[in-house]
Amino acid sequence: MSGMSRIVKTITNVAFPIVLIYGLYVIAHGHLTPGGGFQGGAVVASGLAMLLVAYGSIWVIGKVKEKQLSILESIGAIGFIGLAFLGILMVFIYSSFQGNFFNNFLINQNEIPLFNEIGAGLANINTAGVIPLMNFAVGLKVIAGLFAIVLVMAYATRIKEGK
Amino acid sequence: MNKRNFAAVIFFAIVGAFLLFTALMMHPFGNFNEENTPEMDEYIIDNTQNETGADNGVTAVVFDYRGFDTLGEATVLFTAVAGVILVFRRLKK
Amino acid sequence: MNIIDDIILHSPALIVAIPLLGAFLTPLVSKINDKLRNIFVIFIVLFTSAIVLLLANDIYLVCGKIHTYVFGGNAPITEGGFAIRILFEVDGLNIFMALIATILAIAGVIYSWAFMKENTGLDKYYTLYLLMIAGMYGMILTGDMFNFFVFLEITSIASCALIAFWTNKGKAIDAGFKYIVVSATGALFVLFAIAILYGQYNALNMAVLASKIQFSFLDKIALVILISGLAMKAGIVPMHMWLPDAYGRAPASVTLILVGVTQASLYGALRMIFTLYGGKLTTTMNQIGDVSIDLNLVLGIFIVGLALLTIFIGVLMALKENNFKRMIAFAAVAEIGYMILAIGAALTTVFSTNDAGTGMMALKGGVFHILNDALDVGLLFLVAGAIYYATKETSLNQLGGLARNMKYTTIFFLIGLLAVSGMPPMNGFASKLIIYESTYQVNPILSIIAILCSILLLAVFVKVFHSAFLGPKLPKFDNVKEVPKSMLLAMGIIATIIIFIGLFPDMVVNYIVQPAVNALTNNSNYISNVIGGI
Amino acid sequence: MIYNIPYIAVAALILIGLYAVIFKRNLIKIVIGITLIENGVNLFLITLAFREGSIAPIYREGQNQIMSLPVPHALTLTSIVIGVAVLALMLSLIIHLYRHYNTLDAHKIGREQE
Repeated sequence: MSGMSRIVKTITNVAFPIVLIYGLYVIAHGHLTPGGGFQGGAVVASGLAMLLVAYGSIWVIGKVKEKQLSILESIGAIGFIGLAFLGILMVFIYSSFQGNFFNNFLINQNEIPLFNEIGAGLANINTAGVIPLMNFAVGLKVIAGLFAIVLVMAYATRIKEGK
Repeated sequence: MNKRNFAAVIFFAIVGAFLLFTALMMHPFGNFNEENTPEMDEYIIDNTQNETGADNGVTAVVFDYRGFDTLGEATVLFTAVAGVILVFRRLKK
Repeated sequence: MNIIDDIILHSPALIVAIPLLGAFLTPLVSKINDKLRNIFVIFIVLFTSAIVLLLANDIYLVCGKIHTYVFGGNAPITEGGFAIRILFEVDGLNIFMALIATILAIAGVIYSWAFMKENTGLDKYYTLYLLMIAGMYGMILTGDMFNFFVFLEITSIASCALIAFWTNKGKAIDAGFKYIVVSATGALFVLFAIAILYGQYNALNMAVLASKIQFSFLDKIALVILISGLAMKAGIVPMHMWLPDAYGRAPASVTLILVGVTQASLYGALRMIFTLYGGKLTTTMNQIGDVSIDLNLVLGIFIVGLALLTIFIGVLMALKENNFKRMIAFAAVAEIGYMILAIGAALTTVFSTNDAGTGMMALKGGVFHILNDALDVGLLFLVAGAIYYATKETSLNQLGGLARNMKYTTIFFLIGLLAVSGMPPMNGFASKLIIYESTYQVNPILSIIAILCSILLLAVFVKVFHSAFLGPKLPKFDNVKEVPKSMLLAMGIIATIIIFIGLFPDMVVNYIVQPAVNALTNNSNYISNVIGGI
Repeated sequence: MIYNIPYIAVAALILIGLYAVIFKRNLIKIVIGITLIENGVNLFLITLAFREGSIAPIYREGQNQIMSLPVPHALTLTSIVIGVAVLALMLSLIIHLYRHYNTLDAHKIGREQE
């Protein structure tokens, strides 16, 4: 699939940053407003898919390879499972953080002042413990994953058209 | 051919009957009486802010109470990406 | 010493999480070096196996112990008795299945080293392989209904992509597509049943649900939908169409894990019937008109009927099949039939007061046969893969005289042949004998049919053995060599375990199978472990 | 009866999907059927979450209304992502099948040799 007309490209150029910012907003405020890592990631990935449609898969695959996306996705997944593992491993650092896999170790403590407050409906972003961090990890993963799927499928069908 | 279609129609009819029975016998939409109060969910709604610190109840369930499901879900997406890349790989080195 | 205690404490989570972590790390590791990646994957699997063995040791040490693990919290239930967090409850049956999965995973990953060497896309192959193993462990260990569904989907997606691994063959992709359609539909049925149960009782944990279940009409619908969804994934007869294709077209190392996944689906069905509904199946009589019917009897007779059909169709299709791996796949269908025959026979009697011993014995045979079937069929698939590797030939008509060049493979095939058809020195005999004995007490005709089909299976495999391995050496197979050492090692591991179980069946039954059967029949223990508040 | 209409919609969606999976021969239509079943099940889950007069389970300042149940929302979210993964894999396999056999008819593909 090659690129589309100049009108589509221009509108994509205008719309893409807005979609990107909206998606990142949804990811960052996942613990306060409707949304979260998956939803925001899907929004950003749909923006990237719009880019793919407007500019064509050949242009996009010149900029980014699916192997790089796959590694980015791995990093997101490792971040997510690593935060889950930290629930166990934190006991080796501070003995007060005794917990299980997926323990929300940042909430209800004062030793690490990061996302440790309790939400009170005031849209305070410094709340919810590991949930915002997990949102970011999952967001990265979903962006990379969905874009990789769309990119690979678009590129594969391109070969068929070229024959 | 015909026999197979017949079996399929019977299967379809049985599943359809099951689904209709389910639809008619579930508790009324949106009405919870004393018998089936959603106690577990009410506990979550009451304690979300204290236990997880999140204002968003759904995110609290997704990432804290049922975090392991979300790990599985993220893994499903990872699996699908790996599968799609595997299916469209180059076969010759 | 302290760290070992910690590992045992967290072991149910680690058994699932470490293969997952390994799968996420595999794309990064394979950037460095191919050999390092293979070593890394084998290390991950061995490490997981070590944790499984530690946990098994911990559970078998105390009779009837259940290891509960709560994700994210410390208490399994909150005030008021709701299990809002995900629980893993590991009892005798769970750990029994986990041991099977461990054997298959070790053998499969060692076998892959040489078997898959000449293919491209191996980093994704190993990623998906680890994901499949992790999904299998997750299905086996979980104590939460929705979590079971999630792991069911992980295994089915990963195995679908691996079945279609050889994408230059259209039939392999067709098999993968068939598999994903059937398993996605089955998984959605399971999810629908879970939603019915959730809507009724507002709980997702198996133990809490089992304590709350009323056995109303909706619950019966949920049970039927749940069982039919899992039967689709387990390859029981009306839904067995995907199984020969998927088993036959997948690479042999993948088929080995697929056997484990099928067993895990069967485990799910067992868990749903006996633990979730077990308490109510015993006491509820169903009133239809004037006649009152024992519900477990109806369910048992229905399952026995399906089982006989499964055995029959499996053996008959194996008789006329020409492709080596498809033939073994049909034999695997027949073996699944033996398991559910024992389970159905057990259901008819195990809850009655006067004849519970027969039911217990049938259940023992069925559970023991899960282990034996996984090993026997797995070994045969590995042998078929080895023959494909050496000769690039799958049709039985083209093979012949391989025994001269492939001595070890021939021995392994002989072991698998004797084991799968239930011949005395091997493990298949031990479990099939228990099944014959117990079904004879339920109804003699059942055991006669079972024995006859077993003999037919022996005939099929002897024919194959004669045509493929014996006979004069064919000129086109002159330069066929024995397969590489890693494949021999993998087959050797499984063959050793088969012979060990065959020689000491009593020991295996007493130490491993009996706790599993106790866990199945005694669901109040499972429930009180959570509800009782530890 | 009036309160059961959402469930009847669920049953209808699942049945339409099942009809497509069982009786249709076109692979794309089979995939559409599976997606319909999945949407039906998701609708069922989200229907279970609703309580009359409730708001979304998100805390706002100064609001003290009754909230709908959060767990089914989370389950539906998981189920949707799983559905996307299955859909992606099925469509990739269909692309490959079309390349091999130049047809999307399941029966024709079943009759082909290799």
